[in-house]
Amino acid sequence: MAAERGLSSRICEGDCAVLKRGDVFKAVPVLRQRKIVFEKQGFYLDNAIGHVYGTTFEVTSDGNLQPKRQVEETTTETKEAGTDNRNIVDDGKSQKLTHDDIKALKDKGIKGQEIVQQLIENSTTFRDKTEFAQDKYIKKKKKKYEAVITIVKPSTRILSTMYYAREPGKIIHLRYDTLAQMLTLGNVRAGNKMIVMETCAGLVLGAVMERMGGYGSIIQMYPGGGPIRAATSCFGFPKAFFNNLHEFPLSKVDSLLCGTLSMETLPSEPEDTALTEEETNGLVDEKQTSVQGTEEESSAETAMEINQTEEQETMDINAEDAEFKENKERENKENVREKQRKQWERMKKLTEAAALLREKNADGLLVASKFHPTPLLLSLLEFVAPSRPFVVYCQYKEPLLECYTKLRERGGVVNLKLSETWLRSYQVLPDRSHPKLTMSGGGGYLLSGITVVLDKGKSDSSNLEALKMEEPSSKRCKVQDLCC
Amino acid sequence: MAAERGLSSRICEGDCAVLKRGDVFKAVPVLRQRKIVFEKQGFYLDNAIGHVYGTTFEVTSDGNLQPKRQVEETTTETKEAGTDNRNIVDDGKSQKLTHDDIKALKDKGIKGQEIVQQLIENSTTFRDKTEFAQDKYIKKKKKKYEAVITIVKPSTRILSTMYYAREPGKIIHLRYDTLAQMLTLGNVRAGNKMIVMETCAGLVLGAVMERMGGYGSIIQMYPGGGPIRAATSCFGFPKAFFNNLHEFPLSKVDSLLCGTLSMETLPSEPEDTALTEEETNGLVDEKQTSVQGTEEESSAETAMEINQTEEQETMDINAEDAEFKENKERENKENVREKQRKQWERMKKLTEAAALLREKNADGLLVASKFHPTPLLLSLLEFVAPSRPFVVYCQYKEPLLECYTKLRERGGVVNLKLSETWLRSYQVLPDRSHPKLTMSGGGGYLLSGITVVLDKGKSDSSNLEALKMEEPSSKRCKVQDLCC
Amino acid sequence: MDDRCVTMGLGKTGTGSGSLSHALIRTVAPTGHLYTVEFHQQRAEKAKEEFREHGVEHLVTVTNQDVCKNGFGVSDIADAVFLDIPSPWEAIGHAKSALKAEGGRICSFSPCIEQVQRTCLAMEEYGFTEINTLEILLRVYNVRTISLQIPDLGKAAEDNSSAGFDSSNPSNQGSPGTNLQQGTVQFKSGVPLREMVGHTGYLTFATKSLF
Amino acid sequence: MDDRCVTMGLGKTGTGSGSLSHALIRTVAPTGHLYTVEFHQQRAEKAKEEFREHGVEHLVTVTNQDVCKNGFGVSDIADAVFLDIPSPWEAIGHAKSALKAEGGRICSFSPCIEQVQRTCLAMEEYGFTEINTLEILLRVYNVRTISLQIPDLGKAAEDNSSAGFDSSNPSNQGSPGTNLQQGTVQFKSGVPLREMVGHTGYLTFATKSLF
Repeated sequence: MAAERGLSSRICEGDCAVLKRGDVFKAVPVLRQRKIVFEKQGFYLDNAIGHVYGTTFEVTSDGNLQPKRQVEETTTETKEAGTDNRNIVDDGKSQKLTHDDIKALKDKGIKGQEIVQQLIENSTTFRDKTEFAQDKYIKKKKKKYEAVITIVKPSTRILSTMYYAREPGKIIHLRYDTLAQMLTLGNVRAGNKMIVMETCAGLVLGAVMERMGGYGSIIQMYPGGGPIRAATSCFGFPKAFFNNLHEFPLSKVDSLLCGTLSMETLPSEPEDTALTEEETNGLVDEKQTSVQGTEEESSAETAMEINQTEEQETMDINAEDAEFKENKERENKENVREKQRKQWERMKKLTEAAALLREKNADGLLVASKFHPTPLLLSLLEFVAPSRPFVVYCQYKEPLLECYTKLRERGGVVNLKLSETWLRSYQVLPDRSHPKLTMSGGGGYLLSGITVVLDKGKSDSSNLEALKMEEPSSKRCKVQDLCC
Repeated sequence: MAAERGLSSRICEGDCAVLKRGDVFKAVPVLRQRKIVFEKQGFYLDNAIGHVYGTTFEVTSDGNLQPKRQVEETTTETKEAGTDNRNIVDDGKSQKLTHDDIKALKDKGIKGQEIVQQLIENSTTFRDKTEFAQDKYIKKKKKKYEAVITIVKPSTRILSTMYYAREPGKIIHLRYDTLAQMLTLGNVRAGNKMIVMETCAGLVLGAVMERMGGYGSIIQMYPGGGPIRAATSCFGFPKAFFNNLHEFPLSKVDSLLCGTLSMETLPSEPEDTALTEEETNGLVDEKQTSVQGTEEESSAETAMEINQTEEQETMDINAEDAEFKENKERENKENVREKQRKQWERMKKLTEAAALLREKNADGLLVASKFHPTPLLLSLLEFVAPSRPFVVYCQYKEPLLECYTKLRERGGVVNLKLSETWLRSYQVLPDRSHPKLTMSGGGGYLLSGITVVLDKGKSDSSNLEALKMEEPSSKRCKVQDLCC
Repeated sequence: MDDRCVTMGLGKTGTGSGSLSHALIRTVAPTGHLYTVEFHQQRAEKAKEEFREHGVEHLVTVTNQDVCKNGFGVSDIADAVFLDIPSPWEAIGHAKSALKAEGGRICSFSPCIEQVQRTCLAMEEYGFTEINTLEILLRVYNVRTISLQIPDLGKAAEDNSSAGFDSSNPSNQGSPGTNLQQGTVQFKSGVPLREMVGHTGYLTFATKSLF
Repeated sequence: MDDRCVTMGLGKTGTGSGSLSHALIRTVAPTGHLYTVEFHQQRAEKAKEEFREHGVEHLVTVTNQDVCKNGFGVSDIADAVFLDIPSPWEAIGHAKSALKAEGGRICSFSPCIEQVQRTCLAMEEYGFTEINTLEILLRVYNVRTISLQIPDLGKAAEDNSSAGFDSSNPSNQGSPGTNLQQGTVQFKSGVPLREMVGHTGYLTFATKSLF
């Protein structure tokens, strides 16, 4: 397994790989004879198969990938920088190469790097520009004419960066540093029993699974028909990682808590199953419950390349089906039995998840959803053992203020902390170091805390007292720190 | 006037001066034979009188100030730094000088700088410390044993820094950079007619007065009995600056707006004045209306040295009064006339302020108060001309969210912007540059905007539309930028 | 953050786009004056033209020269000097002579930390005190009405007593939200922009002392 | 932010107080291993003792040596290296050999920008790519109930119709506040601490590439 997760395993057909160009990432399925479009360039991944992850390729003029041994930096020796730009007069005529010249170079098969060099040599103002301006110029041109792509193995770091940059809405704007904070504050580690409730396309789930490395168990709470795991499937986890991944519908949480969930009695055999109306109600169709199925379902949720694969696979299966038209009758019978078996499996899984929750001894709870956090917290904390961490992410601060207040009223939690992280990226270059000129305005907010034994017999007045105590909260937090 | 406001005018008896030691400021009155306690040191300012502002003094052992020509830096040549601290074992015995030794040095009249040097020479671990640790050590010791004080002339920069550090509650935590933003966003400049509503001890008023340099007019809106100007008086503005400073009670704003304020008819002579019940009601007693008087009143609001002066002055006056006991009768008569005259003046000032407001042509509005900003804004904006800026400070974000919404509903404003500034201080030292290790958590929030002609006949539906338009506000803001 | 109330002169280098110059003119008017030095001839001309157009030419003197080599063209006149040039450390000496003999303040704006480091060294060398480097970032919020869904936890009708979110109580004390329609909570939020200006530059302030 | 799912080795220098070491051990357990180098002998001993006490000694190897001179004592074994030492640039070469031949990631923590500058240069020199310097600041809010007074503008009783603040309407749509008593508005606010940690250090990440 270690080898499988190492940085340098080989790129295989069917993998989910991440393309990288500069700071831009894109997750794609590795398939033969499928054209990929990335950063306005179309190419085939065929030649990449068999190479190790981390390899950098150049796109050839016929749209194939060719490994590039060394990423040469544009030689800084050619630079002869002016000290300032007082002599530069912008007349729009500084570049002697015309568009046609450049096109001709490209058609001749001249590589991007050489084109950039030619552009520099033909710029009348380049030498007069300051070093700073020269670098800007080179970068801009490099980006335009050089087509260098690195294929990397997906990981939490890469996928969370990619989602935040490309599709922040899919992960409710959960920034990567905030996700890292969640994993730390939530004490996520191998062997834990974690409850995860997220609507981040499965990214948080994936991060938790990666951190746990296949040890321990995870119960994913999901709204609606089934869990969304589009991002989870991008990680390319080994099958074994899914053995201890369970899911439980949010819509059954209250009945589970009240003891009215009536599925404890699992039918012994699939064929005997006669599901009561109550039990089937609200259950989703098969596509959405098994792990395999949810990956298909969830892929529809993402705009990434990956979903095209799945569609194709589905089509292939349909084609096969067509060949067996004549066996329809027999098949139907089998289909019914198959359906029953799957239903039974689904029931079994649901029962297992319910049993895990019912133990009320989870080691942690992570929430990162589009829903109002308060009702989620108030219910899901019931399943967490005392003295365990919980972390709630919300894109907005206001709901967490309310959640904070409700949790104080409820009791059973200490060390409540509402926080936000500021992320600054730096340019570090000789004589030109400074924070980057744009930064992310917000990475969302976290409310974290630690569970303690909730005295159910606690009087309302003591809860009120806890509420009152809230005010000098800086002082109180210190006391709580001592308590736990 | 230029000379009077220059950096180098002489320290005069009766001035309000600011003491500076390192980053610590304290405003004090310059008086002879009055002991000042600053940073745990007691001394007299007598010797400072006549020196120019900006002079640095050393405190002598008898508590007098002695001008110090050059602030020598502890010579860096003596430093012989270790590269790391691996060899340092903390046994609490690294300093060979005992407390008694140090006391003996002090008693001998040895200056602080020399004591620090002796401490360094007698530290067994100093040479092994890293340069970083050495600097820390020197700074700590310098602060303890060297007593160097600079006397500076008050200014917005110095007073806002001082208040934020010493008494942030008095200025509702308005940080100096936020104040600077207010002056800029409010387009405060000479010749303007500004409305200022603040509960920042008069600091915002002072900043506005400084920026306007005596040109233009200011109407200060005040809650309660009278305007608080403790901080304003610390600036030491020339008397002329107060000629165009007006004040108007908040409690009369609504009646002024409704036209029910009945003081337009100013009595022609003080003696004739027979104030109606309605007019005197809510007016404050004389101590609180004249500029002189408010300085006395407001000084009670501040914990700074300055109030002690005023008290003393008051006592002296009382003592004088006692001498004239026998003339009581005649005095009483005069007192009555004096009172009438003052009342008349007060009425005159109030009438003037009301007239200025009634013109509804103020060039800007600054609000920085402990009150909910919404009702203030909705009323005070009535007095501002179209196409003028307004800025509201609030320590909390939430009331400004509401204020934003109400202003949108009201209409008549564009370019609404809710903002906050982050302030980072840097340590810039050879090989040891980094942001300072502590920073201010928050400087408060600003809501700013620009007034436009408010169409009073505007239908509710168009207001509603404005409200709906709010949502894609980033886009709309751009449109507004073009409008104004 | 400037000590001047009425300034007799204020030196500025790097006239640039002119927006800062206008802000400074506005601040020193009507009795002060701004001296600004711009080494780029085209820009110096354009600035002069703009000042004329805006009717503030009597408040400002534009000089076209290299401040690092030739200084400000004035001495012992300024209450404050503002530098916005690539190598401010080369102009610190000139700035010192432009400032009044009795003292004044200097502020230098630089995007890179290395410029700040050299500038601080130069300031120290020329005897400036209270050298202080700051960075100020403006964070703007959009005010939005946000709707958050209440999750369906399958609460049974008879089960209202269980610990949970009492969504049917609109006047919920302390709750920032209001239930507009069943199943959602609405509230106002100040939402940071997705991208903000992360850095413009460092501001280094210092005092020219009396002695 | 670390690529390892299961790590075979992770080098760390500057064992320090041990809290980061414990966090790393927790992350690599149960199949990974942490190699940590501490040059201060007392501290190395203390760390070993602590790891024993906490029952994690099988997951960690503590070496007492100078990583800048002697390296990590392991090679071609680590998925990631974390440096928290005064001169990380002197250890970049050693870090490279400690990392697996097929590649890995490095992270260096330094409080000062000059350390970062030298470290970045060293990383580039040793062929590291994706060199990226970040700073992360935690901003903690206290949740408080705030009461703001409604100012007395002298509103006459008959004057309720004028534009103004309708304080008598508690279910004011969109209003975050609730009127508890006459004349004040109450609301919950997330108030930043007066002083926060303004800086701990810069984090510089880089990738050791295949070639």
